[in-house]
Amino acid sequence: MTEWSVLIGGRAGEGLNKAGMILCHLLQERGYHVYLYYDYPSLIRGGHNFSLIRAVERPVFAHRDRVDYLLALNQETVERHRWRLAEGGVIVFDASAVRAEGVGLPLQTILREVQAPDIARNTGIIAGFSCAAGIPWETMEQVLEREIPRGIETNLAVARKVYGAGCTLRQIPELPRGRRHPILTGNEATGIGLLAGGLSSFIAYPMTPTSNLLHFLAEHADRYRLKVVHPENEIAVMLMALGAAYGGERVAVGTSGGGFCLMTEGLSLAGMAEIPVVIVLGQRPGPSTGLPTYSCQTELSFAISAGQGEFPRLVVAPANPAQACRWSTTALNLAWRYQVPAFVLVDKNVAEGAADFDPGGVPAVAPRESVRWDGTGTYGRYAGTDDGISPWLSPPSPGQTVKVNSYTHDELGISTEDPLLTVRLQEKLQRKGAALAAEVGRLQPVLSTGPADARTVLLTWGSCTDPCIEVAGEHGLRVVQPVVLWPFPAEALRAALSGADRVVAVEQNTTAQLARLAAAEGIAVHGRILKYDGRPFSLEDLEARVREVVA
Amino acid sequence: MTEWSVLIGGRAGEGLNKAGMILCHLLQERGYHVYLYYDYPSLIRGGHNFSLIRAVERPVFAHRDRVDYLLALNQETVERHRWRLAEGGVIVFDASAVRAEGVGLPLQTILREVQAPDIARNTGIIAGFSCAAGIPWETMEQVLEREIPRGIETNLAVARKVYGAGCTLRQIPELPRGRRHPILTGNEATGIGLLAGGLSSFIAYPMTPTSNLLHFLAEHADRYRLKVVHPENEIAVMLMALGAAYGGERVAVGTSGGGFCLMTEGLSLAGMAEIPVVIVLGQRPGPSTGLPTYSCQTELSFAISAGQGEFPRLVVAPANPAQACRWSTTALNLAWRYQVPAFVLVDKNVAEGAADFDPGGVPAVAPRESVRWDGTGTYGRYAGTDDGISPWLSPPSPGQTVKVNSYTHDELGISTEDPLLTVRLQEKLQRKGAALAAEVGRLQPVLSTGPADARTVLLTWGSCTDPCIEVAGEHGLRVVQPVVLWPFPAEALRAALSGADRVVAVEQNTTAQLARLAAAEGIAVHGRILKYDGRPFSLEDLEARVREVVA
Amino acid sequence: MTRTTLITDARNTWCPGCGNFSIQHALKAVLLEMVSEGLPLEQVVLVTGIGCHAKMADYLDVNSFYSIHGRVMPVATGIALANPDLTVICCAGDGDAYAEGLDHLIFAAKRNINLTVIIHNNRVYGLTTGQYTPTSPLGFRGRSTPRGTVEKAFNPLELVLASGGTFLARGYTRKQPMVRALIREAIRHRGFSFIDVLQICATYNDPHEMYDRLTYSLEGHDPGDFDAACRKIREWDYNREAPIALGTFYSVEEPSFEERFRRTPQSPAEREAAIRAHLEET
Amino acid sequence: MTRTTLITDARNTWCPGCGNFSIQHALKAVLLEMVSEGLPLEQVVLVTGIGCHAKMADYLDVNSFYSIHGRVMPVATGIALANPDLTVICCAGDGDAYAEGLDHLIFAAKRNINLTVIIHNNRVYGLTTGQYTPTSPLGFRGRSTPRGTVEKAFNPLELVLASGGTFLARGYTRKQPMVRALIREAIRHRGFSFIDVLQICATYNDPHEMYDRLTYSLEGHDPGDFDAACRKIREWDYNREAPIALGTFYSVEEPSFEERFRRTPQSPAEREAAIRAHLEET
Ligand SMILES: Cc1ncc(C[n+]2csc(CCOP(=O)(O)OP(=O)(O)O)c2C)c(N)n1
Ligand SMILES: Cc1ncc(C[n+]2csc(CCOP(=O)(O)OP(=O)(O)O)c2C)c(N)n1
Ligand code: SF4
Ligand code: SF4
Ligand SMILES: [Mg+2]
Ligand SMILES: [Mg+2]
Repeated sequence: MTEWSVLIGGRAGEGLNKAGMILCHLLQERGYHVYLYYDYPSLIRGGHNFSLIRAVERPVFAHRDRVDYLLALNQETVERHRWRLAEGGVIVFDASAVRAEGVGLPLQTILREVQAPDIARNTGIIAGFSCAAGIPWETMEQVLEREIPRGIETNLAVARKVYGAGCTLRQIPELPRGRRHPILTGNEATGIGLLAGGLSSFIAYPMTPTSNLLHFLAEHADRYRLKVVHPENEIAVMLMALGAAYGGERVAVGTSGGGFCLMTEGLSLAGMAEIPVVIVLGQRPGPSTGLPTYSCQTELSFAISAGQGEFPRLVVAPANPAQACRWSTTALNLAWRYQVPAFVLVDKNVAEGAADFDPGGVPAVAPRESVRWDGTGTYGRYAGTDDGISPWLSPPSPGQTVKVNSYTHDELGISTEDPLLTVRLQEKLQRKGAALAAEVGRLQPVLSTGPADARTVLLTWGSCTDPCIEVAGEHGLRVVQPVVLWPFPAEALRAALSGADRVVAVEQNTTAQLARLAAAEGIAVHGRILKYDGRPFSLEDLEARVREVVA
Repeated sequence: MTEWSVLIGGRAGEGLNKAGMILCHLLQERGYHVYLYYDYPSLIRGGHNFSLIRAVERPVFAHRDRVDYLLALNQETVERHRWRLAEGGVIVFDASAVRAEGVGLPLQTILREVQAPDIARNTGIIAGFSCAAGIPWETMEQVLEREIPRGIETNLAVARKVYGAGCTLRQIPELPRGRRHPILTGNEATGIGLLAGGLSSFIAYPMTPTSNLLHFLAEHADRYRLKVVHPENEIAVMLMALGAAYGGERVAVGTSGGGFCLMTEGLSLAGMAEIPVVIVLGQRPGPSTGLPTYSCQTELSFAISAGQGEFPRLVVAPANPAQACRWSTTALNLAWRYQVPAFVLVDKNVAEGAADFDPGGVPAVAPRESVRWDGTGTYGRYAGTDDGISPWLSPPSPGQTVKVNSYTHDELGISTEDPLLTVRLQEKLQRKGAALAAEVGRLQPVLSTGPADARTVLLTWGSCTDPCIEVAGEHGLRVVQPVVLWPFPAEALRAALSGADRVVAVEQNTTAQLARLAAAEGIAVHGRILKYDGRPFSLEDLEARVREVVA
Repeated sequence: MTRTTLITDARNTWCPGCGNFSIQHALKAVLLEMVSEGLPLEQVVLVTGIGCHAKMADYLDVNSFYSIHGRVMPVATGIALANPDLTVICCAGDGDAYAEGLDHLIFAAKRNINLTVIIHNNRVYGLTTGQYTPTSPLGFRGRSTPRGTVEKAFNPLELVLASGGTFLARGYTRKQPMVRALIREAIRHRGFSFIDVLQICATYNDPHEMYDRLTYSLEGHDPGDFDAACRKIREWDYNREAPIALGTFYSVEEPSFEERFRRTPQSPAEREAAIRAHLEET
Repeated sequence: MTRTTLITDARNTWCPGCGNFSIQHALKAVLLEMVSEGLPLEQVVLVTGIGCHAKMADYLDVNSFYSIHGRVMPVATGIALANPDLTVICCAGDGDAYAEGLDHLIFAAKRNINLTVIIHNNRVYGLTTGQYTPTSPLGFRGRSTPRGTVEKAFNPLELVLASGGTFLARGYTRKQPMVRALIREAIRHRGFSFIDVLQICATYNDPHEMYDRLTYSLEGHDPGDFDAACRKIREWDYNREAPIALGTFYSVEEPSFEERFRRTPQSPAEREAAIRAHLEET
């Protein structure tokens, strides 16, 4: 398999995420599928940032430790990442700032000559890479023109000088390619998925790793006639969202664990009042502030049990942007169908990782409405039904009152403390949960990859999935990924695991939360591969760990 | 077994809780152990309230449906509770307001004669009861004098008139009795337990069912030189508590599910910063506002997984005031020993139920300190140790800085994003959790009652425990109660269940949360007896349900 | 049938003598009046917190969102954002709006969102049986402060004024006709309207003798004059006895928040086209 | 070794030109001064939120509680309650103190608890890459409001004054000596001391040209005069351009909260006796 890895590193504030995206576009133009991992500490300028791009013949969402090209804006990049260099790997660096072997570019001089700003060093390095990798000038020019909104002339001047002086060292061959696709982060794909689900309002308070979902939707609010609101804090976010949903909006919120804590009381209200809302919950390592810009999978148990009392909810955990898009649409639709809160549980790797995205994967826009009131008799917000779903009505509706209530209530929404009505309400919620679980069961909630008769299975979720699939491939293992994590798809999981005699959980946390969930359903997990340093599994990482466990 | 049940009912605001307490005292004077269940809706005046008192030869914490005496201040009480009347049961009622068979007392006339306020109707009814039950006048006089702080003369005048006109109908015989004990609610017993653990600050925002813990500690603050603070909301409660603990206080907070939601972000901070705090979490039926003055057991999963990230914590769930006292002391001591958040997870039945309380059960006051810094070298708040417990120091300490931090941090408490330090921190927390689990294992975290060779076991927790013990007795079943619910005492539980082939979970929720926890540890539960109408199991209730299941 | 009286069948459980009755009557009367003048009743949404005051949601037969303690403002804001044509009325307690959820009150005022906020300011937590609130006077003995509070009350009108509220008034439950007039005025006002109603709590805090003695109606006061509003608002600080003005302190017009979010919903076809175009550009 | 400089070994990651440096220098200088005058350094506790400003906790070699976003005040309050002899200094962001945790700021002021609160008011969320805050001017284009905000900034000094704060001042990071003087004065002040420091954010919000032009030092102003304080505080509303006064607006003495909670701890024996006596009475 032809594949290439490129790392570009430098200081925070030097535009390394953008540079990574440009590299992705260049490599896509060469016919590759691309994946971008962006690694940065929580600060605005000065720390070490890097983008790691992997270009492969088929879609991927995992990185390798080894890189073929190391693009260094500063010495630290070389020192930190030299170990990654594959045999024959090339370092492209700014010779005015870095001492290394390889392609040294006199960027300071060049920038001075064309009076380019410092940030154009990225363009210089990219041009050096393009030249070394044998990417045609026209391709590069076209990508730069598309991707650099301001000062393109100066940038091209820099690129021209660099490119003109260089030569091809390690050709990245062109592959026959299909249609060029947009390159989307998980956040963007989630946004598109929500929009395809009919989103009309988005409310959020900024918090890594979902701030960029807020930024993305705010940026495009006009295009989608979307109401985007950033209120005073997460409590307000959740409660405004519930008010908006009551008023007829299809609404989602975005946050991370700390902000989600503040939403849990509102979540429970959503459960009791039966008001739909989608929560995009981006996981980052805790406890507490932890590592704000890194990744983990520690909020599964929390998302499932958050909020006082017991009420149905949906939790989906996509593995990559494509799944994020599709399942965000589903989450919105199911939330509104069942009048429950629904989580899109992502992690930083999914939320901020990027990949080329097939627009054909965007679900058709056909918002699934709640059951509507048929207009006969007196409307009861909580009218009893077999499946526990009461017809929805938003005010205004002449002659009817729509009463929602956080107290235990009767069918009209009036508070009650009667024991029988209490039981009836609890059982209504349970029936609704059962109906939701039944529908989830029909949605292929558990995905299985690899030989169906493999005796060893990697059981995983979220952003660990794609690395598992790549590694498993080499060992002939099966990979099983529950995409829906609540209602827990026990049956589908049992089916997916049938014939396996060795189930190994692969998760990015310390307690193997998915394994615990499975165990509670009587599904045994025999091994655990856990990682909790905030960084995604690289293929080499995981390969070594898998080899240990399956040995 | 000699036992008696008395119900007194009327309208909210008529002092029925107090009346119930007086009845408890009367019956205690007759030599009985007493239990009080107080049932009231969430309103200040006008709804139906009742106190149900059970008097038995040995300590109990469960009620019967059947009552021997029904004391009715209004007609509603008779209508609602007539079905409870045992054969030969007696209704004592205010004949000026109620039509019934039995002992009708002309309370309106009597009150008018002695110019007593309306509230004295309680005294009248109690006097009627005392007379009918053959409780000597002197006993009653003494109890009234002790328990009625204001207007005792008028009250005695009312009592005298009623008592003088009556006769004994259904004698409650005197039992040989030991020392008179105080009658405490679970809230009060929890408060005493915390005080015995060395509590120096209590911070809370009022919320049923733990408001009375706040009131109790505020009332007695001077006596214990306690700092009691009621801040603007629960977020402030939790964060102030952490600030106070950092500053050297031994501090607890009290709340219920909704307020606890708002504390979860602070909880996670406690986990990361390793700051001890005790959370008295009173369960009441949700979701959301639900039934504020009733009971349930729905916050077990939530308490265990609340807060972003993974960190050790302690959860104890006492079954009655005696356990509440003892385990509150333990919770405080373990929180400070391990620098973790610790929950005293009560339910409304435990918190507001009352029983006679043996002062001998109050643990000795010997506050267990954290490991103290030995004063050598530079102090590191998070210094590495084998058991993960770093020596504690509160400022001021000359020449040293005490730095606590919500970010992933190094041993000195300075933020880091380094992957190796991240792993070290996570593993330190895990080691601390393991040390805590080991100590818990030595504390008899699982209590077992009944024949050790019984094949059928009722597995239960919290306020369901005592009803289970009474019912199991008649069927020769074993009852197993994990008092510590986290770290989950899987080994002790397995030991307690050994030889059982039928484990039936008895819980007051819809999903059998304890059963789920057990299942996650591979401990099978074969049946479930669940109740979710907010009311405690009566013995008859539970008896019938148990008979169905064990049949 | 209940539609003409605006009262549901729910059993009323306020204590005898409670000031909430007065607010209920006033609000009901205003709504009936406005309905008779052409306001479609279904356009009205009542949002309440949790507390004695909040039972209004059960008692009034209008659309309602019986929310949670402290969160009346964000819920109401969401409703107004969803549909700016609704008449959103908030009944909040002083515990609700001044303690648990004070920040939301300030931000609602800052945004000048079109809500009518009625604070049932009984200066006590009623439903949780009598603890002090932020407007309880210094030294107030409640169940959490049996020796008396050691912090002064704040003046909520001062805070809301500093936050940008565009309509500020004070009422008193024993002056029901004025409460009614104020509610009417507040609903009419486009933007954030705030009425602090001094409410008698018959069970836990009943300073009616003091209120009866010290309250007076604002007269000759220009509600467009910010400085005059400040002066009148500061006359009484909620701690010491002083003349207590009732009426409208301040009323000015400013753009309101929800209007900036009016949108015609996008049809599925339009949405699909928008997504396609967007992805093509990306 | 680091003790004499008060700077830890942590790597400083503020952007070049960031106003936080100025506050750090000022605070460090004041502490060194006070230490040289006899304040035991170990009595100082620094509490921060989360944000660029909050890194102060890593950088200053003093006791510190690096807390969470928005919760500086309750943490600091708890510390002051635990030990009223500590000198508790809060470095909070405007996102921190004016948005996420505004209620706590108001209640800290209401209680007049003895804290020194320094708000690093860069009028933007720095660490989360440039969204508007409650003091960003109307129309501010941040990443969550790319078309500009539709709500006016509020004036935090007005709010804190209305809440009962007893020391209110404003500084500006490009006037470092004054910031230093204000911090010193604020620490000396017994009670709630609040300094809104206009801080340059070099990356996301740098109005230094405007500040340089419009700021002036309060002179001849009597900080004991409430009305004068009001007037001066209102001169600039954080939205439109107007003269921006720097200095101490208001300073009065009032009883402080934590002093009411001073207690000699109870020994185990005393506690045991107290419990025994209590249960005997019950
Ligand atoms: C988060 C949360 N904390 C505490 C409570 C308990 N609680 C219910 S009502 C209330 C106070 C009510 O006071 P107020 O808002 O003044 O209303 P009032 O009863 O006086 O009308 C409290 C603290 C709650 N429901 N939710
Ligand atoms: C509950 C919560 N919500 C959101 C965040 C993300 N967050 C971190 S810092 C910050 C804003 C910081 O702004 P400010 O307080 O003004 O500090 P600055 O960076 O400008 O100094 C936010 C929103 C968080 N850490 N916690
Ligand atoms: S407690 Fe007070 S506010 Fe509540 S209903 Fe009774 S009188 Fe009214
Ligand atoms: S982003 Fe702004 S506030 Fe943060 S360090 Fe950079 S200049 Fe300073
Ligand atoms: Mg109130
Ligand atoms: Mg800021």
